[in-house]
Amino acid sequence: MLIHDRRYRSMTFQVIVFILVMALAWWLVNNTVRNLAAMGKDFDFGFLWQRAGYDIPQTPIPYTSDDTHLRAAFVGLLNTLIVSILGCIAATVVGIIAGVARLSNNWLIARLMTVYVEAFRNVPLLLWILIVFAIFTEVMPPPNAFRGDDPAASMILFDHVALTNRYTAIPTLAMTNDPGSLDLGARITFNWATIAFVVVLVAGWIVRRMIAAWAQRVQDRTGVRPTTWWMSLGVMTVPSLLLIWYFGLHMIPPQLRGFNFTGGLNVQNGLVALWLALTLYTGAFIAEIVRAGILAVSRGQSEAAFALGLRPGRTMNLVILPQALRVIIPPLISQYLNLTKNSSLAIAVGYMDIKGTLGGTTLNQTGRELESILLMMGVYLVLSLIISTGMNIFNASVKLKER
Amino acid sequence: MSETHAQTVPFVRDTMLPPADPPIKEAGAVRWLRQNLFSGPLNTILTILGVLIVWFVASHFWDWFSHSVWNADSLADCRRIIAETWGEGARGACWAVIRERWNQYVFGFYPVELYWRPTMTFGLLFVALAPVLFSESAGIRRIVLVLTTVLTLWLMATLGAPAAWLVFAAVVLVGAILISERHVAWLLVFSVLYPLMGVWFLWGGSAWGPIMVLAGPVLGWIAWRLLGRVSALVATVAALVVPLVWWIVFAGDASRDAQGIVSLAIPAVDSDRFGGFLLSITIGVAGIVMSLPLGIVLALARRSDMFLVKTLAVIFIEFIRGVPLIALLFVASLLLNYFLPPGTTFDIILRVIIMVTLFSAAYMAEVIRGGLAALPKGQYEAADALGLDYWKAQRLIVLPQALKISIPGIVSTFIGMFKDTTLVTFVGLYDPLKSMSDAVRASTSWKGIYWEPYIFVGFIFFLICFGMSRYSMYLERRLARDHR
Amino acid sequence: DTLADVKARGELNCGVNTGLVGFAAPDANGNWTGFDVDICKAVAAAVLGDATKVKYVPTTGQTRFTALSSGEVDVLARNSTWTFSRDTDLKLDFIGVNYYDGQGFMVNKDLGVTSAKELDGATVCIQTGTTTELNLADYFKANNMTYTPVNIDSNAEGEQQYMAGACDAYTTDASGLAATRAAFADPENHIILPEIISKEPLGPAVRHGDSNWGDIVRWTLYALIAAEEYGVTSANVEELTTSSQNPEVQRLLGVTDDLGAMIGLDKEWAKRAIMASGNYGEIFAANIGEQTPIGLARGLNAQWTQGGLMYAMPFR
Amino acid sequence: MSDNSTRPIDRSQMRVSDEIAIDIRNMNKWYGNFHVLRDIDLTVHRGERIVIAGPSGSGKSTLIRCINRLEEHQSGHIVVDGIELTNDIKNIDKVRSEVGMVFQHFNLFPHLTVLENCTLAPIWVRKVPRRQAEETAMRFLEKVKIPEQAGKYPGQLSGGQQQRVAIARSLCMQPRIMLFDEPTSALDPEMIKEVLDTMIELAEEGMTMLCVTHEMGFAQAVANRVIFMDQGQIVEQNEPYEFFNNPKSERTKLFLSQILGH
Amino acid sequence: MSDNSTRPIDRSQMRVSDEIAIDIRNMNKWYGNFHVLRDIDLTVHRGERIVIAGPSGSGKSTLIRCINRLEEHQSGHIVVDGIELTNDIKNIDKVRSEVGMVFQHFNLFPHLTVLENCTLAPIWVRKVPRRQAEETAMRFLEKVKIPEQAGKYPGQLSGGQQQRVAIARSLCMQPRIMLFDEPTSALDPEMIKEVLDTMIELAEEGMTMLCVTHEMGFAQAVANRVIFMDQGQIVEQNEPYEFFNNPKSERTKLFLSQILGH
Ligand SMILES: Nc1ncnc2c1ncn2[C@@H]1O[C@H](COP(=O)(O)OP(=O)(O)OP(=O)(O)O)[C@@H](O)[C@H]1O
Ligand SMILES: Nc1ncnc2c1ncn2[C@@H]1O[C@H](COP(=O)(O)OP(=O)(O)OP(=O)(O)O)[C@@H](O)[C@H]1O
Ligand SMILES: [Mg+2]
Ligand SMILES: [Mg+2]
Repeated sequence: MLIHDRRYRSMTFQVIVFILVMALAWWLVNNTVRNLAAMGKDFDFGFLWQRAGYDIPQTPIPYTSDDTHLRAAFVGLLNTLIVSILGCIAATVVGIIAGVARLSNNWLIARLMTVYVEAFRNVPLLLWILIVFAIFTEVMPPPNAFRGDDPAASMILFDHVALTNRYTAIPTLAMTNDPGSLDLGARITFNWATIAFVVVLVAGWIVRRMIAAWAQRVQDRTGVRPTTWWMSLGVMTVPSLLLIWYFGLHMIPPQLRGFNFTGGLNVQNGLVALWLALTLYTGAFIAEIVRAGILAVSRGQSEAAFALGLRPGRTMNLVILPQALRVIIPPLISQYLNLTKNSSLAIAVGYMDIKGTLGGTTLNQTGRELESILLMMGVYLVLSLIISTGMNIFNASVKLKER
Repeated sequence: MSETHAQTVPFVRDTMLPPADPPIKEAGAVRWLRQNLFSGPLNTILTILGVLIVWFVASHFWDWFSHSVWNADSLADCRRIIAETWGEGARGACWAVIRERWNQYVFGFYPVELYWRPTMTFGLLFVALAPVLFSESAGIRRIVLVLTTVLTLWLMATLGAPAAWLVFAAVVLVGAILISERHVAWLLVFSVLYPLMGVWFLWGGSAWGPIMVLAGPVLGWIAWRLLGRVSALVATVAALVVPLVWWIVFAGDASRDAQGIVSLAIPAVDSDRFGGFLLSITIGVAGIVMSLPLGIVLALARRSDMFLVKTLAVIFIEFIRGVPLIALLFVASLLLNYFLPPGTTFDIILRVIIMVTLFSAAYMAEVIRGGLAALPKGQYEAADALGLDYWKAQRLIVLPQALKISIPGIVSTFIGMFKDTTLVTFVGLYDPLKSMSDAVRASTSWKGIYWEPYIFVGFIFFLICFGMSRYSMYLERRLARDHR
Repeated sequence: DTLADVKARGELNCGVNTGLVGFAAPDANGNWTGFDVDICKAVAAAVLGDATKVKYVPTTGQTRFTALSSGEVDVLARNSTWTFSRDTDLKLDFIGVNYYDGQGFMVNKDLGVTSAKELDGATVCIQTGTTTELNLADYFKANNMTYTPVNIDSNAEGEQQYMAGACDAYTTDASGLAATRAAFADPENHIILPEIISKEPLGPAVRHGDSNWGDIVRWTLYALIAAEEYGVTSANVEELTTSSQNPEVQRLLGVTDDLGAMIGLDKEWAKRAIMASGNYGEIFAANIGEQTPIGLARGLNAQWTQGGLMYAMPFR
Repeated sequence: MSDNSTRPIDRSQMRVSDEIAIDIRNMNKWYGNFHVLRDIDLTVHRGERIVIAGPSGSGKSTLIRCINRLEEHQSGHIVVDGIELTNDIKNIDKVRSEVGMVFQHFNLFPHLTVLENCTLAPIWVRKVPRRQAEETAMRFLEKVKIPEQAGKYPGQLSGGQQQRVAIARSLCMQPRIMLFDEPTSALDPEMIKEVLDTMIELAEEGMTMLCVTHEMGFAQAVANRVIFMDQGQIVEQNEPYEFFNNPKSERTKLFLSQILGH
Repeated sequence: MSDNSTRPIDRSQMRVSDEIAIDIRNMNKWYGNFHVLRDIDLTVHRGERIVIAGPSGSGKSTLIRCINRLEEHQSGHIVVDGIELTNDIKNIDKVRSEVGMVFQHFNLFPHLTVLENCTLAPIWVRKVPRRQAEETAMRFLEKVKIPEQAGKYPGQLSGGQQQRVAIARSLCMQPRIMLFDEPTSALDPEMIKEVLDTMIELAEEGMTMLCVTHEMGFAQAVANRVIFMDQGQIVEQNEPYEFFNNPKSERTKLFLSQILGH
């Protein structure tokens, strides 16, 4: 009998599994088709090209209620990406600070950080989002409190930023020498100045790398590493400063007109609250990862480095960090993944991310739940796959060689 | 230039020195302060900063906190009392809302006269967990079980449980204490039966339903035993098919008929009456109980050397882990009905539990995979060499060890899942955090109350999750210590 | 066949709002009350003979139509606006209107606004997933004004935001505004602007394709409306069954003619529906009328004989 | 104890100069309230090879870790190569670059190749050009007989090889004094010999060595002084032959009977 | 190498029958492209005690792991107790229940008591009633001289005791052939003897044994054949006295000089 032969046994088993899975898939699809037929619906993504009809408060690209659902979904995706990326950056900073502070030999700071980490790790994220949001709506003054000769509230940072219970009004940037915009079609434009800045920064970064490589070569040759920090600082900042001067870049502070602040950029509180809550929540997890990563590098490593005469700073850079990062990065990335997925809780604070647009209002207005939700899950899946592929590549490249 | 040179002064100590006390600045509070708070300029600055932060937080909340009101009928009432007691403009917390709505936060809309049922179910949960979680230390197990027994019985009595049920609970709990002293493993039988019992206690209705569900695996086992002589393959297939056929074709009628003959029913409670922490805990526990076996299967599949099985497991796990839970909840509430045969609709709580189960199973699989990977290869080889087949080796050798290693990970998965149960608010269920608080605030008397419900719910979540995480850390240390 | 299903189940699954005071909300014990809830009760009474045999399924703006089309609920009585696309594309059947509403705005008096036309640049709170979102966009566009929407998820959330001043105006159906305002500690400080920017006929809906079931729900609703027209109340329905000489009333209450049989019910279906929570007027008065904290006037929802739009088709 | 027969050393070749390499006077150390090292007095001359023995917890490791300031002492003086160890960072740096240390668990840097392990400190501390550092490193790797492993990572080597790399790494800093803290106790018996051989070679070249070890064969063959510690104190010191065959103190006798017993 | 004096065995007592227990013909095995076992031919008669020696990596472990199919061979034939090892699972199961195996690292099941370790396979594979299995287990635990440890967990035993439990565990399946893969090499010297004694006792009872070991004392005392492997081939086989005192091949000589050298 085939089943008794080692070679065919697993084949047989796999064929059975395959048939079962296929049957299950067929069953699901068949049910869906029959259900759709019974409800008189079809499976059609055509609705994406219909007029959306609703407004979105915060749109990184131009959008009006006359645009299509597809564009609304795209705006939602961009909003998801914005809060995720900002969140990942801030959470990393918070997490590293908190993680290192937890290891600090300062008793008070270590305890405070422990309280922070435990408080955020053991309470649902949704609660933190709601609480942060509540702090903004309940504690911050409404815009009209800034009105009048003796206002109840005043702007901070030299009248450049106003914290209100609706949004944080921050200045926008304007140019006296506007170079115009690059039009990508579909009303997506990039200002040439922005492009110029990106190019200059990237170039500056490359030059910085080149300087570092040169310093390395000099060190290899002579043993002495030239001081380069001022060069690096120069190439990173001077060209940008020149560009600022050339374009006449300046800030336009927000001003209270009518009901609201205008002129500046009003960052919706939903975004700020979501971002803050995600940052603090994920930061607490990252703090633990960082702590574990540093602890994972045994004390013997730093002792060995000290015994060789390396100073603590060098020891950190050359010995501890390269090893700790290997331990830290994989779980760190999966925290990034979690943060991105958790950003879908935007729904609780009315921030229109992809869940709010495609999976929310669009779904509701068109009644295309099957299409909308499948599409939305697809988008999240692609995001996760991109992130985790990055992680795998990284892991493979830094894996310690073992016997 | 000397081999036995002059420097080698032979030296022998005749009297041993007694230990001396360290120099004064190396001891006591001074040393502690110097080392822990002021060991350098940076640390001194940090300390001052820390003190400032603590001061800032405390000074802002102390007023509000110290002006708490526990007895009031409405928010307006609260405000009046605060104004009267601490003067006009004083701010204060109005915990009266919790006091008034406590039952709702805990039990949702569960019938008041049946509150004892969830209480008992929750108490028995600890009995079911005892052989799994508290098997490490008899002392802890004893404390947990005795505490559970006392609390459960006392609460049941206060909540007006019928005498018969009080006796039942007492017998089970005390029995568990006695059994666990000698043979903890025997309690596993209870752990296996508990899910069905729990379902019956919570939802009520006829006991025949759960019994008939249970009959499935029993029949499967009988079929397996009977056919085992004929052919292992046929027996295995039968063991899988018989329960399925039983459940799909016969179980429903059988339970109805049995109910007709011998009525074994307690008052039924509908799903829509579940809310608050009762809902969270029900979803959480159900999710974990069902995701564990599924997670095990997925983990084994992912480690299998059969390409197809492995691929399917990877696809499933990565898919689930790639989408937010909230999307899966929307699948539960919006799409699941599309995927099932036309006309089948079932309870939204059940659908949510299914999705939560799938979700945590994917995470669970990764945790268990870690446990499996941690087992030395020699264990597999020894099992092979003794002639155990794959499934016996897994069941007797591999899984018991791997699961034990994975307990801390499983507990963290559970904590994550328990926190995530708050998301069910988005599909219209009354979770304690948002829906319940919104419901409370929708009533005229508590309109406008904001912080107190959140702080209360957050505090309860913190207690539960923090307790669990500490326990799992304790386990982790313990396992690391006597990992033999 | 929904009727058979409901009878077999012995329970009516009724989709309602998760919590909108006056229309549908659970109290501290989980008992549902409200204007929409009473429709459910009436249908249950008509079909099953027991107004308590209802399972209330709380639905959010997002989940409500799916709950209906997937068969999770038999009737959706959740202040949903009857629109073309919902009736056609979403494959729902609205069986009538139990409340004629329109979208309005509420603002704080201090704002000094007296007309919606002055809301240019304002921040407006809206509930996501409702027609209000679309109406709002259309209205501001038509009037060449701009606004910032604040999307909120539930009514409670919206009130909170509005009260905290996170939005200048709160927009929803006028009935909802009234209900919300009524619950404020200081209702006099808030005004509902005169503009009604849309028609919002709210009504129960059933699945497309089961006309018989649609008829049952539709005529239950009409029975309630007609009962008010003819003065049949929950108090006098028994008495009128024996004493009423009005042939229309007699047919309605099943004294003469067996109308019930035509929709698969018994003779007394309408009588039971009326007895469940009273006629339309009673339901209105008990849940959202002037005597309740919500305090809505009948307005458009008065009987046609009183100059309103409530007009039951003849029972004949 | 492994009973590897160690090659007898030609002691006549090995000079001990009068110059003082390490001078410890009246040194005390506490961990919290626990008095680990009590009134230690020890003078080591250049070229001496000292073995420190004693029961576990007697403070051997702590003593040699104090010498390159991996631990801080609380009273008394430690002078290494004429530099007193105080809180002055410059002094500590100077001392550390004069003193090499080999640990029980090797503590190689797993993310760097063997060669990089060896060149790291010369490049960053001594500011030696890379080429030159690599040449030196290869020389020392040859000396410890594993030049062919230069490109591998520590994880790919056997324990004995790793320990030899650790010795080479220390030597690359060209220290004048070497400290060994039980360099062979984490090794399998076959590997002990290769490490001891390396150490013997070092001794023959006249390196000043302090070695905590229980390899009594090594002690007899190489050391010119054996120090026995107990309870944080130096209980006995003597030249090896005398120490092993004619111990004076009761404790020493007891200890020797235990470790040589089987 | 530990030089525990092993009790001389009374060879006259031990019969070697003509019946063939294991017959390996022309067997080859590859790991990927690496040819581990080359053309192995080996016939073992019932009652034979064979010691396999050879340098590390020569394929000794692989060879005996092929015999109970922990590894698959790619060409040639292995017949154990008349059953040819093919891909047929039934055959493999039969062979495994005839052949016991003891590993270098014991591989006891740490979550089961000693007694449970011993009864597991009889109960689940042989379907022996628990009572009976426990009796058998106690008998074998007595034989390996640790009946009093039956209730303990493996983690609570010393290495030597663990290895004896491992032997008892194998014996409980009442195998007709026992395979040992360096059963003493992970043990401290004091414990080696107790394990070897157990094995000698087994040999005296006439068990067919294949044993990979470097314990040459054991080989000389017990084996009736020593097989020397190198580079995947059987280089030499002979009876012990001849093998040790009069090796034929150069490799064997080199090998013997190394392991007996120090
Ligand atoms: N960081 C520390 N804090 C507190 N006590 C310590 C610390 N390090 C070591 N000790 C204690 O100091 C004593 C001496 O330790 P040390 O490591 O020097 O002993 P040792 O002689 O090297 O022992 P072994 O042979 O086991 O390595 C021991 O009792 C040890 O427990
Ligand atoms: N799973 C495997 N995959 C690839 N090569 C392997 C594998 N197992 C063993 N080898 C290689 O096969 C050769 C023989 O290994 P084996 O373990 O049989 O040697 P051995 O004679 O038992 O050595 P030792 O005395 O070190 O145990 C070795 O070169 C080894 O590296
Ligand atoms: Mg030590
Ligand atoms: Mg081997």
